Amino acid sequence: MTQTPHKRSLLPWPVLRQLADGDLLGRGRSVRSKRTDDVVPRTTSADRVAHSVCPYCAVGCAQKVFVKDEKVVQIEGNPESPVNRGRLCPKGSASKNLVTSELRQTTVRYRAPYATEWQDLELHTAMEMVADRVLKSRKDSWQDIDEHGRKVRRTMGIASLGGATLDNEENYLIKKLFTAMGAIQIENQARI
Amino acid sequence: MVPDAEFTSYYGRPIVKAAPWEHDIAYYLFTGGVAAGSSLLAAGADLTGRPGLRRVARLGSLGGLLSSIVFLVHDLGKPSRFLNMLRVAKLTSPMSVGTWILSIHGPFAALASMSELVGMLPARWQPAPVRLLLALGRPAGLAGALTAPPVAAYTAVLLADTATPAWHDAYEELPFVFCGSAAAASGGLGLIGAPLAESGPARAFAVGGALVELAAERRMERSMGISVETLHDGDAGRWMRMSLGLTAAGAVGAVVGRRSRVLSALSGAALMAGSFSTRMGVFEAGLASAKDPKYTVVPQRERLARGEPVRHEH
Amino acid sequence: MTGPHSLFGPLDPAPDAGYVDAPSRKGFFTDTSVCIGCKACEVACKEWNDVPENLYEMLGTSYDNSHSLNANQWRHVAFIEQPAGRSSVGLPPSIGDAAPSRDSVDLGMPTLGAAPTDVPDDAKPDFRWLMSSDVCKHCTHAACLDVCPTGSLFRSEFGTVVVQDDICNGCGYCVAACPYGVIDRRRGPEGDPKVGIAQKCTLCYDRLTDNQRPACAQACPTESIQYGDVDELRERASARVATLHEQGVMDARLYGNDPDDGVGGTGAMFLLLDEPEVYGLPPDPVVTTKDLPQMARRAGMAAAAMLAGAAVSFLRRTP
Amino acid sequence: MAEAHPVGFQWVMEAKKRGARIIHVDPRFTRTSAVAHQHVPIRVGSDIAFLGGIINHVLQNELDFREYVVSYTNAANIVSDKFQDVDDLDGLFSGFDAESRTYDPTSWQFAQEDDDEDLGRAQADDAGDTAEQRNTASGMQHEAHGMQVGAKPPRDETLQHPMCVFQVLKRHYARYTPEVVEQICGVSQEDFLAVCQAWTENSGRERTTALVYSVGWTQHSVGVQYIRAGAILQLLLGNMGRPGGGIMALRGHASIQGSTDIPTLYNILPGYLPMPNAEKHQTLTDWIDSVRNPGSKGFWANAGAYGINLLKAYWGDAATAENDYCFDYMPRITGDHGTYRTVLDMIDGKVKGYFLLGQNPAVGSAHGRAQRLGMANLDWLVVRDLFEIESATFWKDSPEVATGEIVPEECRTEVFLFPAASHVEKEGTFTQTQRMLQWREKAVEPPGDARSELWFFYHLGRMVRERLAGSTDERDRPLLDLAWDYPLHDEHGSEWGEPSAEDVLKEINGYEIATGRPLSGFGEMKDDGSTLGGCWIYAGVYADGVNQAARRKSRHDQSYVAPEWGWAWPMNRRLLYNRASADPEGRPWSERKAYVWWDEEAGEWTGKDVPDFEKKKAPSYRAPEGSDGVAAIEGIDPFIMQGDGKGALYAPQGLIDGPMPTHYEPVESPFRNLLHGQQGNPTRKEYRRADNPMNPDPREPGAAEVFPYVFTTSRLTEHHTAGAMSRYVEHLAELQPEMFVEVSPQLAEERGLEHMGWCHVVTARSAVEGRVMVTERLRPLRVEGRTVHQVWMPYHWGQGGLVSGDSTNDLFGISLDPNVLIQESKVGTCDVRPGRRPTGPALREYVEGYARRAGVLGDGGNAVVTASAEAQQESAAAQQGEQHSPQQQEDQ
Repeated sequence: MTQTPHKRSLLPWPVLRQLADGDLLGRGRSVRSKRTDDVVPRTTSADRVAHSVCPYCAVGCAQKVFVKDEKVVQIEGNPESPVNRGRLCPKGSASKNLVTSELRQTTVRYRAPYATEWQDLELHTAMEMVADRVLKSRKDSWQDIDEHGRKVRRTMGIASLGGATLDNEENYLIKKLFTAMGAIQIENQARI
Repeated sequence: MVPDAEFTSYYGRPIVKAAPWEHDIAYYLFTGGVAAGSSLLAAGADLTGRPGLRRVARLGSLGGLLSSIVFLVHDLGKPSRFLNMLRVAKLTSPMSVGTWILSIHGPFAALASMSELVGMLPARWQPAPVRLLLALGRPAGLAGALTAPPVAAYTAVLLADTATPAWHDAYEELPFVFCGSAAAASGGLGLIGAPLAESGPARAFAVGGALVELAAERRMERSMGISVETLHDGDAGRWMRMSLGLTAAGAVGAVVGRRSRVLSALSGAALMAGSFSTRMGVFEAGLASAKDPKYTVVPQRERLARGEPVRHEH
Repeated sequence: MTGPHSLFGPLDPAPDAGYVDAPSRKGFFTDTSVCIGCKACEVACKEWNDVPENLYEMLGTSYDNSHSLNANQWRHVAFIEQPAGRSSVGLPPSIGDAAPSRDSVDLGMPTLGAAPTDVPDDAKPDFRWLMSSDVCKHCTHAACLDVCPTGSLFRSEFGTVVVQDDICNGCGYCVAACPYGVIDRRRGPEGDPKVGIAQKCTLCYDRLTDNQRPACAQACPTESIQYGDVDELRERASARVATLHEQGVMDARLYGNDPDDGVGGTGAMFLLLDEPEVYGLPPDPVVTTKDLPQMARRAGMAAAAMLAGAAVSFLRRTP
Repeated sequence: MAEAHPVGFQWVMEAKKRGARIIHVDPRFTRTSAVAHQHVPIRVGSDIAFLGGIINHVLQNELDFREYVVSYTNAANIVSDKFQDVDDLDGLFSGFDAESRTYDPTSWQFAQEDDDEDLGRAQADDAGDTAEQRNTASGMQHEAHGMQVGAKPPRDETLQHPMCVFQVLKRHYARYTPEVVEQICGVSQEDFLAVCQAWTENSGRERTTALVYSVGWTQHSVGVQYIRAGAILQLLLGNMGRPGGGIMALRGHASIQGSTDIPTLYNILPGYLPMPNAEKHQTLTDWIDSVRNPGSKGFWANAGAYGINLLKAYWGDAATAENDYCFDYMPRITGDHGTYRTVLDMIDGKVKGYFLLGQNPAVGSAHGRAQRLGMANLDWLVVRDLFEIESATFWKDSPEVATGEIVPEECRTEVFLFPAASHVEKEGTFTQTQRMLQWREKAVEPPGDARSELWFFYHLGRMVRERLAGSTDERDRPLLDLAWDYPLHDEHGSEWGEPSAEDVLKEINGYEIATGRPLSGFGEMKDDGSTLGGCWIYAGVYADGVNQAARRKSRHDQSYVAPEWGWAWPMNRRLLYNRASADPEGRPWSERKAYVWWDEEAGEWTGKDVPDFEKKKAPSYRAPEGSDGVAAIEGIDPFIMQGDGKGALYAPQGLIDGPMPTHYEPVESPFRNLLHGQQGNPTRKEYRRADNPMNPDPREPGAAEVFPYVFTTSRLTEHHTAGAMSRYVEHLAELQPEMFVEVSPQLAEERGLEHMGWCHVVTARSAVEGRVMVTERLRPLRVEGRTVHQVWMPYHWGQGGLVSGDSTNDLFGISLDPNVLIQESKVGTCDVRPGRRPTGPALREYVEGYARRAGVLGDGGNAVVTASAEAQQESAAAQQGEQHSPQQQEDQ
């Protein structure tokens, strides 16, 4: 901080500083606490800034994500962006709240058939289970030809929905894998 | 009565905020007044040789002070930071000024009261330091008395120096109402506690205070503008009517019953209750006036309509 | 340094509060004629300042579910649905008459389309939906600051008024002092470290120390909230109101931009399209401490009278 | 726009400050209306009548930008004299087959030179079988594919020929007079003419007008035609391909454009290549030719390279010329496999497993009850989301649990809820609504077990491939031969690392296989297997080995076009078809509107943007006789993806419901179609079943009493779509904490609704409740001589989150636009009643009572083809031969 208009007096008691600092009414300079004098915005004290894009609508507002101690401490618009000029709507402005929300799921939850409650599942176990189910459903519902005898080599037993909130790279892998798998009922928000 | 004025608001929501204070503050207005008035009476009694009156006044002063501190601290959002009040001395803040006044008055008044308490102990329990305390009783009491009136008066500024319509609108007269009320209450206490033979000054102080209070309150009501409605309506109205009745009755009783210990004590109690009612009434009226945007908008709008907005004149 | 205008009148507040070589005064100009009521300011403020939830309650007051400025709401967007033909303010009539009429060609404000010819007249409201983002005014003469007994509220070098969370003891005096009803003591949620102390807009004091814009102004999509030097903002506000008047928007008016007004002008000024009280703002606010000298005089008189009264009580006769 | 895209709206406010006039047409007065110059309240679902009225105004008063229209649109093309318009056929175009409810568009085609029989056949082939086109949502392909038309159809540039497009169009819209607009839309003639005047006066050489729509426009049974109507108007006024003009779709998800370009959609592959169809695409050549449209102009001529590059990207070394680049590995579609068909199949027990990837259909999709009942009848469901959304908890707390239709103890669906990484916890690109890709850096690690979709699908693929290793089953070859070796960041341990999104982007961009050199554009794609690229339109995003999407040159340091911020497809062109910003000679139409122009000296196109045209092709270039593809694009053909290089005022192919937009009433409407006997879109996609009843036709007796009101829905600024990203976020949830229903004071009076009291809205599908918001922002309109009340609701709530409420989308049935299979979920008929809706099983009884009274219980609802019998016959007579297509799945 280069500014010095509030250069701290050495006097320990604000009442004395009121007299010494030309702030007889105790309004400003003399009544500041040390914490006030030392304040640094989180955007300045952040360890790093990641360039990002707002996850809500498709306007594509550029965001700056400030990180301190591996935690997101602030998300705000990037003023350099020709799209949003640093501005964000209420949703974009709530991005930090979104990603740091305590309501976020952080473990896999599993509901067994006919169960009335969730149970926890280890991530890799869950992945194994899903892989097993994908292969079984694919096998059980495989069609080499359709009812008119045309070659279709597909499964109608597996469907997927969603993608408009995801990255292009993710959509690319999703479509690639499902296509290779023979799953065709792959859809996303563009259809609604 | 001012007729109902037409005005616009944002969904009827208040503009200014009511002070976030509990009734503690109204109690404090009362106990602070009792403490201040008692301190004056105690010094007078001490100087004029009225030990009975002095004792009750000094105890009243101590009791008033201690309960004031309890009420004040209790009402803070962060009571643990009570001492931050002494961090600065702000002339623009009646609360800061009041704190400093209390900080000066309090030790003297407390010293005098301690001296009184100690004096009540048997002599053999009075070692040398205690005797020193006894000796300090009078000078401390005098210092306490000299600093007492500001304690009674500043609370009026404390309320008036806000955007709360009924309080701010009353700023000219409220100090007189409060000082009169303090005199009435402390005098009332003297009437209750002091022997008939010694209670003359307390009676005079009480009756004088009551008269000042009643007169100033009338004047205040005439000068306030429409926010005076809040002194007449609702809880505040009930308190103010009680205040009028009790104070007037107490004053009359104090005069009429000056030869009766019982009547005097009853009158004293009525005066104290009247003073308490005044404080409650003024307090409640302020809150009510803040909660209704009418009392903020209409006077300001009328000013503008008259072409007399508040502007700094060069 | 303290001076003749320290309690009332035009003033540059930072030097008055003891700052030497203070930076130019900073503030907001909120142009409600371009506000779209998106509430980005409310959210951006909460995100930056860790302001907790306010209330989860639909209020039925158009799209305003934030109620008011308070300890948990440092920006508040007002929504007013208004058939413009309906004069909003009784006084003075001359202002009410300036409400837009359908005859003006281009008001810059919408008219709800003319109804088909066979719909009765009363079904053709001439409608306005006003929105305005309210905030602490950062008054030149700030009552909250003046009455604060701990020095928690202070005038920053930028001329703004800021609460020091580490100092405030929650006396609540500032709450009653503010002529705009801005500052408030935080009541909840339970466990929040700032419950019990006074809270309000700081004009993002911390951001200002590193030349960053306040969070709300940074977020505002339509430049309804503009941040900058108060002197420059006052000029900009005047120019904007002149432009709107040229365009026939005769309702446009400035609020808080006059250094001679009851609070010495505000650091956060507004361009409004109706009377201030329509938005929940006081029409002619005055800093309460303007009357403080007189209050002190009156209190002094009362105290003196009390002292005298006590003396007189003892004078009459001795036992 | 101010409601749902406030930050985009800053540019509208900027324009307003500079003098632009803002007109907002919307059923309700919104935050956009509040700052617009003019708000035009309109009856929901009548937009084509409104736009048609403006088109009529332009044509009748000759207000079109004639030079632009003649040169750059197909106005001069001559339409086949077999074509009959809706006015002759009671609302049908010629060629209607009442049985399949589709058209044979042969009669819609442009006239042919007598000797061009090949073209005639090709056109008919491509045009034919619109039933199949409907089932494959081919409108979305044609969006980019262009048409099978002759490169040089007969033209009359005087625009006087009675069958030239201009005259056909003029006749088509002649009935859309201001009086008719007033009657259908409820818009006063005064308001309407003010819009006409503002739009036309602000268009031409010196000025341009922009048309902005939010994608609620697409959620109509004639949604595509809404946008077509806008396109026709903007072409007539010369507003396409020019700065400040155009049609701007405000899309609603961060990368919904990207997920269409690189689709997770059943009917297309990356770059809008069609998903192979079992009938039409037996071979690689069939598939490529169906895109290439041999004989047509334009860049689709190189579809072979695009397709083969995709196949190489999918199957790598295994894809060779000898095996047709593994084209046979592609599964084939055979009809409608859209999300609504799939959900109904779930109810019918045909689907085993379902993935939900950041989408919450229990709240966000039409007919929420069907969505939830479908999910309750799966073997397994994988939900990947940030929060515990309604689609993950349907088995325990959905409305159907309350009604007893889903009993947790009897519901067999196995549910996996995987925590997903947020946008700051993974790297990758979003494509925003103007086709611009922007790279996001990873800021922090995702919390706990949260992972990206990249991680999930990479490892799912890896595990599936590992399980199948050694399989000799032919069906497993596509998985085993899949190019699936992406480098991993190893923060999760070597086996479970996060794939590098940048490497995936490199594959999407494409590269030279031998050298690994990234392609600089799709022009470098080869059809000989020497290059690969996963999405041809994205080729160039990794040009020079640089992640172009990650460019962030400050806007202060470049022109307003900002070409060095991110990267836009195709080829970083920011404004599509920008050749049209110059006149036929290549000069800017005006200095004010200069954007891209021909630099005679340099012999190339230049300007503020990357020219959307071959850089060295002079305006004077004329195609040699017999040329096709890129060579056939002439110097005056700005619309380089169209088969004739011209903007389509008239679309002879590619649209299932007609070559020109015509007003049809919504599927559910209290009004009869004023213009024709044909009430609604006759070709709309319907799923007639007992669980999908539509409210009755207004002709039905009693219909008006049971469901007398019109309702519509949209977003609130404070919430996001189905609420998963806002109802769980405290700073947003508190801003709009409760579901509410906006009604006019008049309707409140009529139905006894109290402001802030409860009310409920009923359709044949469900009843939902909310708080009553009485507001003058909604007002009754006068339509066809009577008053219509419109009701508005936001659709963000469900039972989960910090704030909960009923889901508005439960009210809608499933009825789709035939071109793109998007549901009509912006308009329906309803009843509104004071008080809360019944709960528990009583809710179903209550709703069924309504359906019964309306006469739609059990049979699915109203009649679709209502044109007169004679008109149907006459229209059918224009059919050319019998189109054969196998029975579609929908008919099973």
